[in-house]
Amino acid sequence: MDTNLALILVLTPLLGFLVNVFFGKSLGKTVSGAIGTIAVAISFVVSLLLFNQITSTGKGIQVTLFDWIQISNLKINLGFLLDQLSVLWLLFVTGIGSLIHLYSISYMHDDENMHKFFAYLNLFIFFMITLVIGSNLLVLFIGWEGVGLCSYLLIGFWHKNQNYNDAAKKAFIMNRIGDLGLLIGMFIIGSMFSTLDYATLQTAVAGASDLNSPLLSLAALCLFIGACGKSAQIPLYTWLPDAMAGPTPVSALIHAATMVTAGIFMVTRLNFVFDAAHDVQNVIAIIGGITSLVAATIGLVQTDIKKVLAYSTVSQLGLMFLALGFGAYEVAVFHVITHAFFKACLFLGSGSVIHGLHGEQDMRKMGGLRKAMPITFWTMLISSLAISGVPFFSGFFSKDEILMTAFHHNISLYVVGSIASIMTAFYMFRLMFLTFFKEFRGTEEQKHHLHESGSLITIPLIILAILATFGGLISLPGNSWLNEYLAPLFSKAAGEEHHLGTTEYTLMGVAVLGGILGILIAYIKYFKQDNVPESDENITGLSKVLYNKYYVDEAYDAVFVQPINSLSKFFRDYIETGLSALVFGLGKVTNEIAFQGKKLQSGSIGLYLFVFVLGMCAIISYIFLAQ
Amino acid sequence: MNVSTILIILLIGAFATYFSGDKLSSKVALLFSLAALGCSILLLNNYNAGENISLITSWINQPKISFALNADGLAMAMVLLTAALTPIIIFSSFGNEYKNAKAFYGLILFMAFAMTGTFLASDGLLYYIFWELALVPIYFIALIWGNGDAEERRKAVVKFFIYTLAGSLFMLTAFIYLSQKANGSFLIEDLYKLNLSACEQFWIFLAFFLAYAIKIPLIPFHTWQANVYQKAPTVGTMLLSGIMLKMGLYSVIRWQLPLAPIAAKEYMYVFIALGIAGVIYGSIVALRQNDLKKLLAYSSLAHVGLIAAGSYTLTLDGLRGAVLQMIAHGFVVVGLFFAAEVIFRRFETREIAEMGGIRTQSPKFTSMFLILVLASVALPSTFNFVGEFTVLYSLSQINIWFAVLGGTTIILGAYYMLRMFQHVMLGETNSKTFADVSLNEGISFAVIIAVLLFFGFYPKPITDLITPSLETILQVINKN
Amino acid sequence: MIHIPDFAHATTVQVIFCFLAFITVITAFLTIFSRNPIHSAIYLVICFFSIAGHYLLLNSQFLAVVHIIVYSGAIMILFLFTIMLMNLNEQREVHRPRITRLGAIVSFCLIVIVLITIFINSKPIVGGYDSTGEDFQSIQVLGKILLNEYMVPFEFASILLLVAMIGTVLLSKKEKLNNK
Amino acid sequence: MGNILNQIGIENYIFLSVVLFCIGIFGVLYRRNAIIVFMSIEIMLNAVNLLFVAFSTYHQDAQGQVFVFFSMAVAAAEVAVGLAILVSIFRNLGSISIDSLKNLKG
Repeated sequence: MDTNLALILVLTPLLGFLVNVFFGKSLGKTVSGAIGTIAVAISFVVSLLLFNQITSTGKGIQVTLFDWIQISNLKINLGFLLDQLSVLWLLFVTGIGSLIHLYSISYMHDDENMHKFFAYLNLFIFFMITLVIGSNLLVLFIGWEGVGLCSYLLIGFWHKNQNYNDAAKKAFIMNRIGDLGLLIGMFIIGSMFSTLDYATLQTAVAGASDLNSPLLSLAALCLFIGACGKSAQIPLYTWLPDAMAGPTPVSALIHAATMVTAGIFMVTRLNFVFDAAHDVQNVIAIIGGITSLVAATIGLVQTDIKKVLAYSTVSQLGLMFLALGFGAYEVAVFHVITHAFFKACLFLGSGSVIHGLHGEQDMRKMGGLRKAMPITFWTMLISSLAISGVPFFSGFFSKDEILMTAFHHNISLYVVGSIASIMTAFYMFRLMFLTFFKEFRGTEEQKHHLHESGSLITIPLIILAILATFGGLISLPGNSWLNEYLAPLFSKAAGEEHHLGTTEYTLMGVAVLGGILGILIAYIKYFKQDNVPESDENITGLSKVLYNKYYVDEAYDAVFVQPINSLSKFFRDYIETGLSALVFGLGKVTNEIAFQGKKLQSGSIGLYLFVFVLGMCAIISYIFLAQ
Repeated sequence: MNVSTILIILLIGAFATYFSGDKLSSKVALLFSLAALGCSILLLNNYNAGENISLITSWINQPKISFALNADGLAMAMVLLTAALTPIIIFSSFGNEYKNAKAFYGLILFMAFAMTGTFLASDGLLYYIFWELALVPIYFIALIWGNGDAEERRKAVVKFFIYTLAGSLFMLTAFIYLSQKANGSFLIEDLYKLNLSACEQFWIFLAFFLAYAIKIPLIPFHTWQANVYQKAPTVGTMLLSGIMLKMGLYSVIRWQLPLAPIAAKEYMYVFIALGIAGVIYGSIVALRQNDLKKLLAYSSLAHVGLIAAGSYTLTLDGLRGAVLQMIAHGFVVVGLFFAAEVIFRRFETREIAEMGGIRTQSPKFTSMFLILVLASVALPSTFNFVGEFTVLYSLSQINIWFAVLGGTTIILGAYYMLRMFQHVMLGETNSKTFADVSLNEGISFAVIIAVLLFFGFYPKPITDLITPSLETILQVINKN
Repeated sequence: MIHIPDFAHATTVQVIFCFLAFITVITAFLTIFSRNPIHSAIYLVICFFSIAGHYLLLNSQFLAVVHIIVYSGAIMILFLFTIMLMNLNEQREVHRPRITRLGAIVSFCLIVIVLITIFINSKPIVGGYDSTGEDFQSIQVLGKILLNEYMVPFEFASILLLVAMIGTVLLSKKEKLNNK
Repeated sequence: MGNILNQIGIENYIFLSVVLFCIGIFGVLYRRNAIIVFMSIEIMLNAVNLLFVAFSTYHQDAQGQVFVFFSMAVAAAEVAVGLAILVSIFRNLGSISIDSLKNLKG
C-alpha cells in the first residue's frame, strides 16, 4: 500500500511529463495544461494522505524498490523515505506546484510550446519529489541533478535568445560545481560509514567514536558546497538572478519556492552530520549571513522587478542558512515554508504585472498599477508585508525566530541579519511604490491595454496571499506545532524553546521597528519625494557598484572563465600541434635517415670497397680481438 | 554451442555481404549483425545457466598457439556491447549512399568479427592476431570512404595505422618474452601463473602500456584520435570510438594488470594521474573546438581517461566502474556521433559556427540529442552516471584528490557539452531547413536512449555479469 | 712465436721458401703498381708461378700442376686477351684523387696490422709438425676423394663451369644480337 | 722425408698469405682499372689457396687441397664471366674505369 502510494506520488508527474512530451502538441494547449496540473494535483492529494498517515502514526515510511548501484562496501537501493520532513516538503512542493501549474495555463497560453512548458514543469515536480523522498543520498542526487536539468530547460525555455541560453547554461554549470562538492561529500561519508542511507547513516554517525574528526568536517563542508550551488549562496549565487530569464511561473516555482530550498532540505536531512561538525556549522552561519547582506544590498538598487525578487530570494536563503548554521533546523524549515508562500505570491504577482504590460520588466516604466490591477496589488502588498516582517504576517514569525536564534549565538551575525531585514523591507516597498503607486510611466499603448489578469492567475495569487498571511500560525513562538512535528528528526530536543522573556520581546520590537523603518524610508523616498531610479548611464558611485552586482560576474569571468578558455586555446593551438608534430617528427626522422642513407649509395665502387674493407676489419677484430 | 559460433556468423556475414552486391549488402549486413546479436544473447543465456561456452583447440604447433576463446562474464559483456552496437551502427548508416557498398559493409562486419575475437581470445598470440586484424578494416574504411581532403585524410589515417601498429609491436615483444618464460605457451592461464621479478614486470607493463595507451588513447599518445575521428566516415568513427577504444581498456583489465601486478601496484599513482590528466586535458581542449566531431573526439578522450584511471586503481569498484562506464560510453558516443551525422546529412557541414537554431525546426531530434548530451555528462538516472559514480568513488578511496580532479569532468563536461548544444541546436531559427529525424534515424536513437535509461536505473544485470570475472582477475593480481 | 729463419744455418728448403716468398710478394706489388696492364699481367704470371713453387715445396705436385694450367695458362691468357682486345695502355688510366689513395693506404695498413695482431695474439701452435708418413696428396688419393666423398660438388663444379661458359658467350655476343 | 713444415714453420705461410691478401686488398682499393682490380682479386684468392694447402699439409689431410680445386674452378668461372662483363661494359662505355660504373647509385 505504502509502496503503491509512493509510486503514485512519484510517477504521476512523470506520466504527465510523458503524455505532454509525446502527445502534448496534438492535445491542444488547454488540455495539455490541464493534464499537467492534474498530475501535480494528484501528487498533492497523495501527499495529503501521507501527511495524514504520518501525523497519526508518527513514524516514517521506508520503501525499497530494488538494488541500484553496487559498490564493494556500499549497497545503494532505489528507495524512498517518507517521514515528517519529506512529507512536509512534499506538501508545499506539490501544493505550490499545483497552484503555479494552474497559473501557467493562463500565463503561458500565448506560447506556441506550451505543452513543452508543462512537460518540463511536470518533470521538475517528478525530480523534486524524488529529491525529497529519496531514502539515501544518491537517490537525492538523482533529484538534485534532475531539478538542475529542469531548471536549465526552463530558464532556456525561450531558446531563440542566446542570452537566455547563456543564463541557463550558467545555472547548470554553477549547480554542477556544487554537485561535485556533494559527490565528494558522499564519497567521504560512504567510505567512512559504508552507507549512504539516511537511517543507517544516522545510527552510524551517532555510534561513531571520533566525532568532530577532520574527515567528517570535510565531508560536511563538501556537502555544504553542494547546498551552496543549489541554494544560491556565496560564492555560487550568481546564477540565480540570471535565471530570471525563464518564464515567471518558473521563477516562482523553481527559483523561489522549491528547488532553491533543496540545499536547506539536504542540510536539514543530514542534520546529524552537521551537528557533528561544529566548524562547518560556523562556516554555514557566516556564509549565510554574508549572503543575506550582500544580496540585500544589491537588491536595493535593481530596477528589473524580477531581479529585485531574485536578490531578495538569495538574501532570504542566506537567512535560512544562518539559522541552519546555528543548528536551528526547524527555524530554517519554518522560514522555507513561509518564504515559499510569500515569495511565490510575489513572483506570481510580478508575473501578473509583466503579463499585463506585455513583457515589460523595468520598474521605471511602471507605476500606478494599483487601480488597474487591484487583486494583484493587494496580494502583493500582503506578501510584501509578510517578507518585511510586519507583525502577524507569516514572515514576521519565521524571520523573528531566525534573528532571535542568531542573537543567542552570535551578536554580530544578528546585526548582519537585522540590517538585511531592514533592507528587505526597504527594497520590497520600493518595488511596491514604484510599481503600483503614482502615475503610469510606460507608453500610451501599454496604458491602454492595462487590465487585471484572468481568474486562473488571480486565484493562485489569492490563495498564496492567504497562506502568506496565516502561514505563521504553524509555529507560533512558545507554542510551535512545527517544532513538535519535526522533533523526531533531530537528535537534540527540538530547538531550545525560546522563553518569551523581556529579551525576546525587545528583540521582536527591534525587528518590527526595523521593518517599519525600511518601509518608511521607501515611502519617503519613492512616494513623498517621487523619486524614480535613474537610467543606467546616470548611476554613479556606490549605487553603480551595487547596480552592477559588485562586478562579481565580471570577476568570475576574468578569474575562471577567461583563463580556462585561453588555456583551452593554448592547448588546442600549441600543445596539440606540438604533440602531433612530435609523432610526425618520429616519422620524419626515419624518412630523413633513409634519405641520407640513400645518398650513401653513391654508386662509387671504390667507396663501397673501402667501406667493405673497413667493415671486414671491424668484424675480424671483433671476432678475434674482443675476447 | 560455444562462443566460436558468433565469430563464425560474423565472418560468414562479412563474406556474404561482400558477395551480395551493392544493393543488398546493407540489408544483408544488418541481418547478420542481428543474427550475431541473437547468438550472443543465446550464449549469454547459456553462460548464465552455467554452461561452459569456452573453446580451446590447438591451432599451430610450432610456436604453440591455441585457438582458445574464453568467455567469462567480462568478455561476454564486451561481446554483447559489440554485438549490440554493430547493428545500430549499420542501421544508422542507412541514410547514406556509399559507393562500393558491398565492400564497405563487408568490412564493418569483418571488423566486428576481429573485435569480438579480441574480446574472446585467451591465447596471447591469437589475441594479438585479432587485435591487429581489427586495424585493417578500419584503415580502409577511413581511407576510402572518409571525408575531407584526400591527402590530409591519407596522412591522418596512415599516422593512425602506423602509430597503433608500432605500439602493438611492443605488446608482441612482451608476449614472446612471456611465452619464453612459460615454456612456449601463450595461454592466458599459463601466463597468469608466471612469477616474474619486479624488473621484468616493469618492462612488460610498459610494453603493454604503450600498445594500450595508443589505442585507448591516453595523453600524450592521443594525437591520432581527433584527426581520424574527423576524417573517417561516421560509421568508422562510431566503430572506433564505440568499440575499438574499449578493446584497449578491456585489454588493460584482462592482460596488462594481471600479467604485471607488481608493476601495476608500484606505479599505480602515475597511471591514475595520467588518466586524470587526460580527463582534464581532454575537457579543456574540447572547450574550444570548432568541429563537432573533433569536439566529441576530445570529450571521448576525457571519458576514457577516467575509465583508465578507474582500471588502474586495482580495486573491484574501480574495475567494475570502468567496465560499466565502457559500456555506457560505447552507447552514448555512438549516439552522439550519429547525431553529428544526422546534422551533417542536412547541413553538409561539421563546423559548429555554421549550425544553430535547429531546435525550432526539429523538436524530436533536439530532445534525443539533448538526452544523449545529458547522458554524456553523466546525469544521474543515465547509465553513464552509474559508471562514473563508481569510478569516482573508487578513485576517492585511493586518494580524495583524485576524485576531486577527476570529478572536474562533471563541471567541464557540462561546460563544453552544453556550450556545444547551445551553439548547435539553440538560437535563432537557422536559414537552412532542417528536416526532423526520419523513422530510421529515430529508431537508432530510441534504442540507444532506451539502453542508457534502462541500465541507468537498473544496472544490476550487467554488474552481476561482470563482477565474478573481475573478482577472478583481482585474485590473480593479488596472488602475491 | 714467430719463427725467424736463421739465415746462417738455413736449410735448402728454407732458402727456397724465402726466395719464393720474396718473388711472390714483389711480383704481387708490381702487378698492382705497374701502369701498363700488360706488365701487370706479366708480373701476375710470375707471381702465380712462384705460388706453384710453394705448392711444390709443400709436396702437392698435382695441385701445382693444375694451378699452372688453370691460372698461369687459362686465366692469364684470358686476361691478356681482354687487355689486348680493349687496347688498353697506361695513358688511359687517370690517377685517383689523393684522398682515395690515402684511404687505400690507410686501409691497407689497417688490415695488415689487424691481421698480424690477430696472429700474434692467437695461441701458439702446440706440438711439432709430425708426419704420419701416410700418403694423402698424391694424384691417386686426391682422385679417390674427389670422386667419392666430393662427388656431388665435383659435378656441380662442372655445371658451374658450363654455365659460366654459356654465360660468357652470351654476354660477349649480346651486342651483336642486338645489332641484328 | 719429414714434414716440410718442420723446416719452414706454418707461421711463415700464414704471414706470406696475409701479406699477399693485403696486397690484393690494397690493389682493389688503389687501382681504378677494372682489369687490375680483377687481378688483385685473383691475388687474394691465391693467398687463401696457399693457406689451404699449407694447412692441408699441416693436418696431413687432403680435404684442404680438394677445396682448393673447387676454389680454382670457381675462380676460373668467375674470371670468365667477369671478363665478359668487362668487355661488354667497355663496349658500352668505352672505359673500364670503375669510377664510370655509377649506375648502382641509389
